[in-house]
Amino acid sequence: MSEKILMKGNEAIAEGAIRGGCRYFFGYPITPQNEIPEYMSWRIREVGGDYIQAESEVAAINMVYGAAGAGARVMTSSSSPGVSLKQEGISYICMAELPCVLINMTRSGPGLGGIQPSQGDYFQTVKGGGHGDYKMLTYAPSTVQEAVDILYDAFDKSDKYRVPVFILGDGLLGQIMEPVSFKPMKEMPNPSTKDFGTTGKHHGKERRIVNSLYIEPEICEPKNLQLQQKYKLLEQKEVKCEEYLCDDAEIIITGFGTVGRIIRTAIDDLRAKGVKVGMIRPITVFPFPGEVYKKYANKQSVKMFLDVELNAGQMIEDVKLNVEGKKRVEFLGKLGGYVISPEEIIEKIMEVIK
Amino acid sequence: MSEKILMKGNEAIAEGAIRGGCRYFFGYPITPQNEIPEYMSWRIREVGGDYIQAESEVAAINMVYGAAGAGARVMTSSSSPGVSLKQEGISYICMAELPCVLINMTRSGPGLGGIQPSQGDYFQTVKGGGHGDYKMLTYAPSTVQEAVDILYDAFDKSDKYRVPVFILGDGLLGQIMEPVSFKPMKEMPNPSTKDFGTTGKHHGKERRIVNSLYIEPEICEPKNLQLQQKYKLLEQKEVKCEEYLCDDAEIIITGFGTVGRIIRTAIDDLRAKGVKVGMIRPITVFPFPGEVYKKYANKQSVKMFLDVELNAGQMIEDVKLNVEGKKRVEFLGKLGGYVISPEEIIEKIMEVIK
Amino acid sequence: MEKVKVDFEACKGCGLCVMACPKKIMQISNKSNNKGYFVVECVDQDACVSCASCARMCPDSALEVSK
Amino acid sequence: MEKVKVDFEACKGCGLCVMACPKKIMQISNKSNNKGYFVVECVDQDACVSCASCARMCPDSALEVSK
Amino acid sequence: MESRIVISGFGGQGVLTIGKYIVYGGMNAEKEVSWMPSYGPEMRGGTASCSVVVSDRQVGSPIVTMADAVVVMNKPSLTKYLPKVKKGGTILINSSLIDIKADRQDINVVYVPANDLAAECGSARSANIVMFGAFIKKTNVITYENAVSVLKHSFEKKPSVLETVLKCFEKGFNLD
Amino acid sequence: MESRIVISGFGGQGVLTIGKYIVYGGMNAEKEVSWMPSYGPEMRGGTASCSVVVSDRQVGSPIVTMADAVVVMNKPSLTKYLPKVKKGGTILINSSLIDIKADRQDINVVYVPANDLAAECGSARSANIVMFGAFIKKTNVITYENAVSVLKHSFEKKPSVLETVLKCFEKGFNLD
Amino acid sequence: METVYKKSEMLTDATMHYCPGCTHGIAHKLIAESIVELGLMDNCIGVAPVGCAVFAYNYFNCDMQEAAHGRAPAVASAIKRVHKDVAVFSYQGDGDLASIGMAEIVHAATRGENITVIFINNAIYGMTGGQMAPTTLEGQKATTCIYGRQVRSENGEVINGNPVRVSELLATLDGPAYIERVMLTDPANVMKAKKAIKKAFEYQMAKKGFTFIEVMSGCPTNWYTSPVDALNFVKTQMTKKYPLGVFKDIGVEAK
Amino acid sequence: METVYKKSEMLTDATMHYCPGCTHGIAHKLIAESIVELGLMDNCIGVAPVGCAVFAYNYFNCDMQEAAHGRAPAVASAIKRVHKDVAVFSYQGDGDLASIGMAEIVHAATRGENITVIFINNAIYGMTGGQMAPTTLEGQKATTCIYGRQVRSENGEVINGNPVRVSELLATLDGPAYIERVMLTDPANVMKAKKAIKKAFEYQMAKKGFTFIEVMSGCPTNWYTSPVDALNFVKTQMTKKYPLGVFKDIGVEAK
Ligand SMILES: Cc1ncc(C[n+]2csc(CCOP(=O)(O)OP(=O)(O)O)c2C)c(N)n1
Ligand SMILES: Cc1ncc(C[n+]2csc(CCOP(=O)(O)OP(=O)(O)O)c2C)c(N)n1
Ligand code: SF4
Ligand code: SF4
Ligand code: SF4
Ligand code: SF4
Ligand code: SF4
Ligand code: SF4
Ligand SMILES: [Mg+2]
Ligand SMILES: [Mg+2]
Repeated sequence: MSEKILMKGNEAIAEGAIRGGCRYFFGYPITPQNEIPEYMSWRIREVGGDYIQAESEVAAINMVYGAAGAGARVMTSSSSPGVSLKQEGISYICMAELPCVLINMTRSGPGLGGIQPSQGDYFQTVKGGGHGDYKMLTYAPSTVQEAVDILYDAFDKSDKYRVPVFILGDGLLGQIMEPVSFKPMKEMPNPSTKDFGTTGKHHGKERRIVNSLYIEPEICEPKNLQLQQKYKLLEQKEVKCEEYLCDDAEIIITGFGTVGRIIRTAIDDLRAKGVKVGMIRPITVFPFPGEVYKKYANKQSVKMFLDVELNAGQMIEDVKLNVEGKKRVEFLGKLGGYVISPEEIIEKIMEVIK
Repeated sequence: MSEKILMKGNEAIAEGAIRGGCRYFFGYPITPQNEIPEYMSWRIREVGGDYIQAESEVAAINMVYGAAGAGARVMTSSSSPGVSLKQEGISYICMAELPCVLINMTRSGPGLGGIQPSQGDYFQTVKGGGHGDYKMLTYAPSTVQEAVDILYDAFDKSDKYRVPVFILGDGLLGQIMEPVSFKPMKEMPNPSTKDFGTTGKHHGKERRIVNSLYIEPEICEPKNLQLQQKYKLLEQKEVKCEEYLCDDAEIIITGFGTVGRIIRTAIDDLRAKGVKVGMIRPITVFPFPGEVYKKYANKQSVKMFLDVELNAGQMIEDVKLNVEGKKRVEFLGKLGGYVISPEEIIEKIMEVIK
Repeated sequence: MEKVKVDFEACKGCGLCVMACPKKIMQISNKSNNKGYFVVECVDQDACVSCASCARMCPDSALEVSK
Repeated sequence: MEKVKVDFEACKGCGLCVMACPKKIMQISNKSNNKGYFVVECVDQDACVSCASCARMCPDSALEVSK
Repeated sequence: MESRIVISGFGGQGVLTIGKYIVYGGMNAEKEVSWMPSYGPEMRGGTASCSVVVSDRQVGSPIVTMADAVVVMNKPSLTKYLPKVKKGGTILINSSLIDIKADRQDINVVYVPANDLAAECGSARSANIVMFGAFIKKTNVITYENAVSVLKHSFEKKPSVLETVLKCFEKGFNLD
Repeated sequence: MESRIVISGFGGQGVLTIGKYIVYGGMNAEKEVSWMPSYGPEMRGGTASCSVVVSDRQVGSPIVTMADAVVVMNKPSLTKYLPKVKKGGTILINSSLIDIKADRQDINVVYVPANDLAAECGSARSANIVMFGAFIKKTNVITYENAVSVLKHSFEKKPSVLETVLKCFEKGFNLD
Repeated sequence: METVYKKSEMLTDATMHYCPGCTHGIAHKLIAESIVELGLMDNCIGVAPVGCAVFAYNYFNCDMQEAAHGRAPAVASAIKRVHKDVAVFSYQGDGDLASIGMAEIVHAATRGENITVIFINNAIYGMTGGQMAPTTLEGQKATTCIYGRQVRSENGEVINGNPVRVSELLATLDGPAYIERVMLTDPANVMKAKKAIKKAFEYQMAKKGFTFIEVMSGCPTNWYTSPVDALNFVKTQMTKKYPLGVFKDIGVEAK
Repeated sequence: METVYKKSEMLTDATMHYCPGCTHGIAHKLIAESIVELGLMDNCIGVAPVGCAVFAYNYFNCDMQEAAHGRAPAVASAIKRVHKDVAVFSYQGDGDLASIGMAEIVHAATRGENITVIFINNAIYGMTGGQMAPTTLEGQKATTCIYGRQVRSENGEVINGNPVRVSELLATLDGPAYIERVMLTDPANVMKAKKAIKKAFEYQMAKKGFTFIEVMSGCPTNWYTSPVDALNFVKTQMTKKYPLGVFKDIGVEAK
């Protein structure tokens, strides 16, 4: 770890990706993530990679498909409306099992909505914005440093499982400046040698075909079953979750992404008032840390859960699916681009414990 | 009700929409729904409407936005990959609260996948394929007649709530030919007079603006809260659900859309063998008939639920959210374009009751 | 009588009218409006030929010209 | 020796080679292959000038021409 | 009672039409019916088939995986659908184009030289009508009268053709 | 200890930079810090502001809704942020451009004729540095030495400018 | 005294949010004035884009629809199909129209929809803060080509590629009735631009087909210039790549 | 005996799924032969479209990627950026390229990506069963214009709109190095087409920019004609709207 430097979330994330091996970036401008393509546009050429400002998000995601299929470490980023446009491409990438990193710095929706932070795209990301049964390894970082560290390893993870790594951020994560430190650049061939990537050089040996067409049920069913197997494996191996002061907690506050850091402040302040609260913060939202919730749902000391999201209630379904009615699950949401404050969480807690 | 005629699902649905007042259709070819745009291309002009073969699904959904904003009764249809491309537009339509009817004759995914029937787009439809917190009044018809009847009233419902009506079908529903009868053509002005539609004629009076931009949280939050209120209202007023032989059932089989008709056969055959099974079939999947599940989850006689879907398990989450761990919920899925047979359901039931 | 009237609150002090005026009688002043822009003023109404060049160029419709 | 060899299983009986042959010696026969297509045949190998027009037109690469 | 039927052949052989005739007959008889084509990326010359169900109760799955009766109009269809005939079921084979035999003892196998018989009636393209006739006779899914009325209704506007069509139908119906 | 700060003014007045100086100072003092700009569709000439947090613990919300200290460089910012100063907090007002008074008794109000003082130092564009100086003096979020070292570091490559900058800073710091 | 020039009644009282000297404002005025002069004030629907003009619905005093980024031609086409005798126009920037919305503009044009499209070419993504647009000139700087747009490297590899000339491209199609490129650099050119826009609406009302006016504009903010210098850049630099002129005009008689 | 013509080794043994007489097969051969003749067999990646050629990856004997409908130019551009010295081509139909994929083809072209695009214009959506394509001729029947494509009604309202001439449209851009329209109607034209395709690959390898060959083809199945009649239609009718020719050629020297 080197010295800490002050950097905007978007730029730090871009640099983290570069350190982690990202060599191709295809993007299209949209607030609040513009600093990622802007940074990439000059930075990626310094490390021997290439950048295209795509004509649209649709083109961008299909360029990702092309470059990932060609064996490269590739990334794109966007924000809500742009990510909606990428859904077809994402579904293709998942079926073709191409590794890549995708970022959504979520803004408030629906529609053109606003450009302030929001978490309204949780469902889109983890349930399936695109068509068909697919999943992505999805991280929801809470701080810039966490995001940078996730990006650093994201390409390795993505290559390992041949699954896109999705970063579910928001405008806050993208726009905040915080001190951050970077690990050294990973060494790797460019394009990295992958055993499925098209190179044009395989004549004589087996040809490489990148494809998502499985026209007959005879082949489409086994392909789908194999994907499902892989997602099961992710559930076994890749769950990441922060538990904070849960041991003696009577109330578990839960939330993902940047809301986590706000919950943490609220918890510290509540603890100072003697209220026994703790936090579960899924770092991966797929695979969802269901077991952690189950554990506390079964625990005598836990009286209830409070789920806090910058949306109308999305992750709460995954929480409830794991709490299974064993404990009350309350919701505190914030819509339209407002970021919830620790005070609001504290107020809600004081209200529910009455 | 007139005499029954034999018609392909897709064509019957198109005719049903016309009878219900559809006057504009914007589509793009994709199997297995091509007969809808093909039928509309000549039929809609007969009733004084208009048709554009859009350059893409993206254009098609934005044409729907335009025509719906202009006060017309308008529809589009597509299948999975095409529907993924429409997600941005759908999110816009929901935020702008424009009435319209959208159809997905789902095929197997992800990616280009196959063109055989599938239910892999349940999540996309009811949780949020597009960005932000929105919902659509979503019907999953089981037979062509049911689809036609839903279409007949779809525009009225859509106008009433200013919410898109979404028809979640599949290749089976689109391609099957069944006898069907039509109600008479609804009379209405074209474009129908709506109090929000742009007409160009409002100078002097208040201008009409169709918009989904709510840039400041100060306005974006109340807008979102209003949408959420509307969705609550839908949950109160518009749930539709079929219950079949549930009264004394020990096992409740559940599924949506065309799977429902297959479950029904299985149930009849199981009953013939003396197995006490019943069916809950949500006709609206949003609003989801959660109360119906709750009722049977609380019922002593019910031992378990079996959820059957042509996907890897999607509606089952909504089932579980309502059963809340009170009863076992088993899953029987079928992937890749195969349609499940009554025999497979029977077999599964015999296996679980052992 | 003013041939050129400036709507001070509408003016953003961009200077396009200054450039456009053939008589060189439009100038950015030291006065700032509520939004903080230094607004334009016509320094010689008499010299104005009412050609409306200034007004035509004004993106913010801040100018009204009479003759 | 055959100048024009037809791969019967590859031929779909489309007739493009028939149209293309300057010598008019290609003809759709009564023989159908496994896929049910009535395949083409060269009715006069001797007349063939090995111009390969037939083969160039064949979408299914069903023809091989020698000289 | 439910009859689950598959009809299969080359595109252009009129197999989908046979299915529709059966369905119309079913409707005439006030049965529940469904007709479901196979749809796929097959281009011209590929195989076409449809599943037909005629039933006393609402049709559940319109897709026939195990059939009470199968009609095959070409060789690839025989290979594909022979194993899908239920024990005790019936297969009708267009022996004009299919030169192999059905290797199953547990079902009724009927060979119909449909193309030849149609040609005899002066309409080589009506092999499917011959097959329809044979099918009605062998399966009784719909009655003779019902089938004839379906044909009459279908060719209402082409009385000139109707005569030949009925001739073909009779040929098939009166097979051996 | 946590200081939650808002700095606001026209785009171009250097308000985001004041925020960054504070943050750098916080980092020098090994505090946890965050800097968050307001971002919106405002075009040039619109209002710009940033939220800054300097804290002993990890920064939770970087968005400051109620501030310990607020710096306002223009009139619209005063109107907007005056109600958002916590009781007992501090507001620093650029009185060169803001001709109204802050109507609150429960907070410390400091008027800084920042543009005028900067002009006195020969650098009309450095009003923000004057403000930074005044801010340090009035809030103690970071020490004087720390602030000076931040400025020295920031202008490392422009020694000619640094002198004036430090002069402006001192002017602000030594206000009344 | 007689009023020679005043704000058009087709514009609302709202203060525009555009930067000082941004020619979006001038373009708005020309559209507004044309509509008034053609008596279309009570017979007009506008479509706003995503771009700096995203709030255009606040400024035009008629019914308006805000379209998704790039899709205004699709939205406008559909509106026109519903209200066949109403003047329908879309107003779009170069990112909106020439990048993400390229398919929609080409297809509305080739279909020959009876709509008028006003295309604001300012060679930049204004609203998102100055990224390279499809029309950014070679050598011009933007936040995603900070060293200036470079088409290809010395050894022939693509870097940023070439800018697009939209008017020329659309002029190859049969659907358009009238296509002209104008600029807003001085009063004379502003008046020419006005004439072009007005003519486009006239053709539209005569159902001659698709009409398209490319308006070269400045973006002082993201070009980092003064408003006056921005217009000089348009006049001296942009016209080199994007010459003024009529690219298609099927004439008044043609249908 | 010496072999004059045989199946190209660049094609796999797989039987093509195309209908009898469909010229997709001929186009495949020409690409395959060109690649072999230029010695690119071991240096080549193809991109298949969504359309009847969706299975093209089964036929070309090289690495292949199957692209989403219309997006092949984006996919190919990205592949080329990764493998800068490999020949990259996309193969696309008129629905794929000229309808849904219009933005992607225009932008790959204007960027000047060093790729070769083979554009099969058969004036129809083949794979989905014969819907109107952007290139369907006026008067030509399709399942979504069953009375024949009608551009406008008598009173000037748009019905189906005009067809697009893609080669002419792309030729207005600076990125393309070479654009030619050919047809596969007879042996002589097939040989011309081959020459054009080969030249396109040559330009690509010389990094001259974007290369594009429009290949006019028949769709006997959805035109409801015999294969021979289909080619006659191409020759006599399609060429009226889509004349053969070179629309751009920057020459061998240019970079
Ligand atoms: C789908 C989508 N992608 C991206 C954006 C972000 N965005 C907003 S405006 C804009 C471009 C603006 O440029 P232009 O069209 O040239 O208009 P200008 O601001 O220059 O007038 C972009 C990319 C968006 N809102 N939606
Ligand atoms: C997003 C999407 N939309 C639509 C389709 C359906 N589709 C498959 S092929 C095709 C068009 C084929 O036409 P063309 O590109 O002309 O190729 P051809 O079959 O004529 O060779 C379409 C619309 C699809 N697969 N994906
Ligand atoms: S009207 Fe003409 S002369 Fe008068 S101020 Fe304006 S530009 Fe100058
Ligand atoms: S052009 Fe308008 S806004 Fe600009 S300085 Fe003149 S009056 Fe003010
Ligand atoms: S090679 Fe020439 S002459 Fe011989 S069969 Fe073929 S086309 Fe005819
Ligand atoms: S062209 Fe080829 S496929 Fe067609 S008939 Fe001749 S050999 Fe057979
Ligand atoms: S950013 Fe540019 S285009 Fe947008 S309003 Fe400002 S000057 Fe005009
Ligand atoms: S449908 Fe048309 S384009 Fe497709 S394979 Fe058949 S003939 Fe060729
Ligand atoms: Mg622009
Ligand atoms: Mg085609």
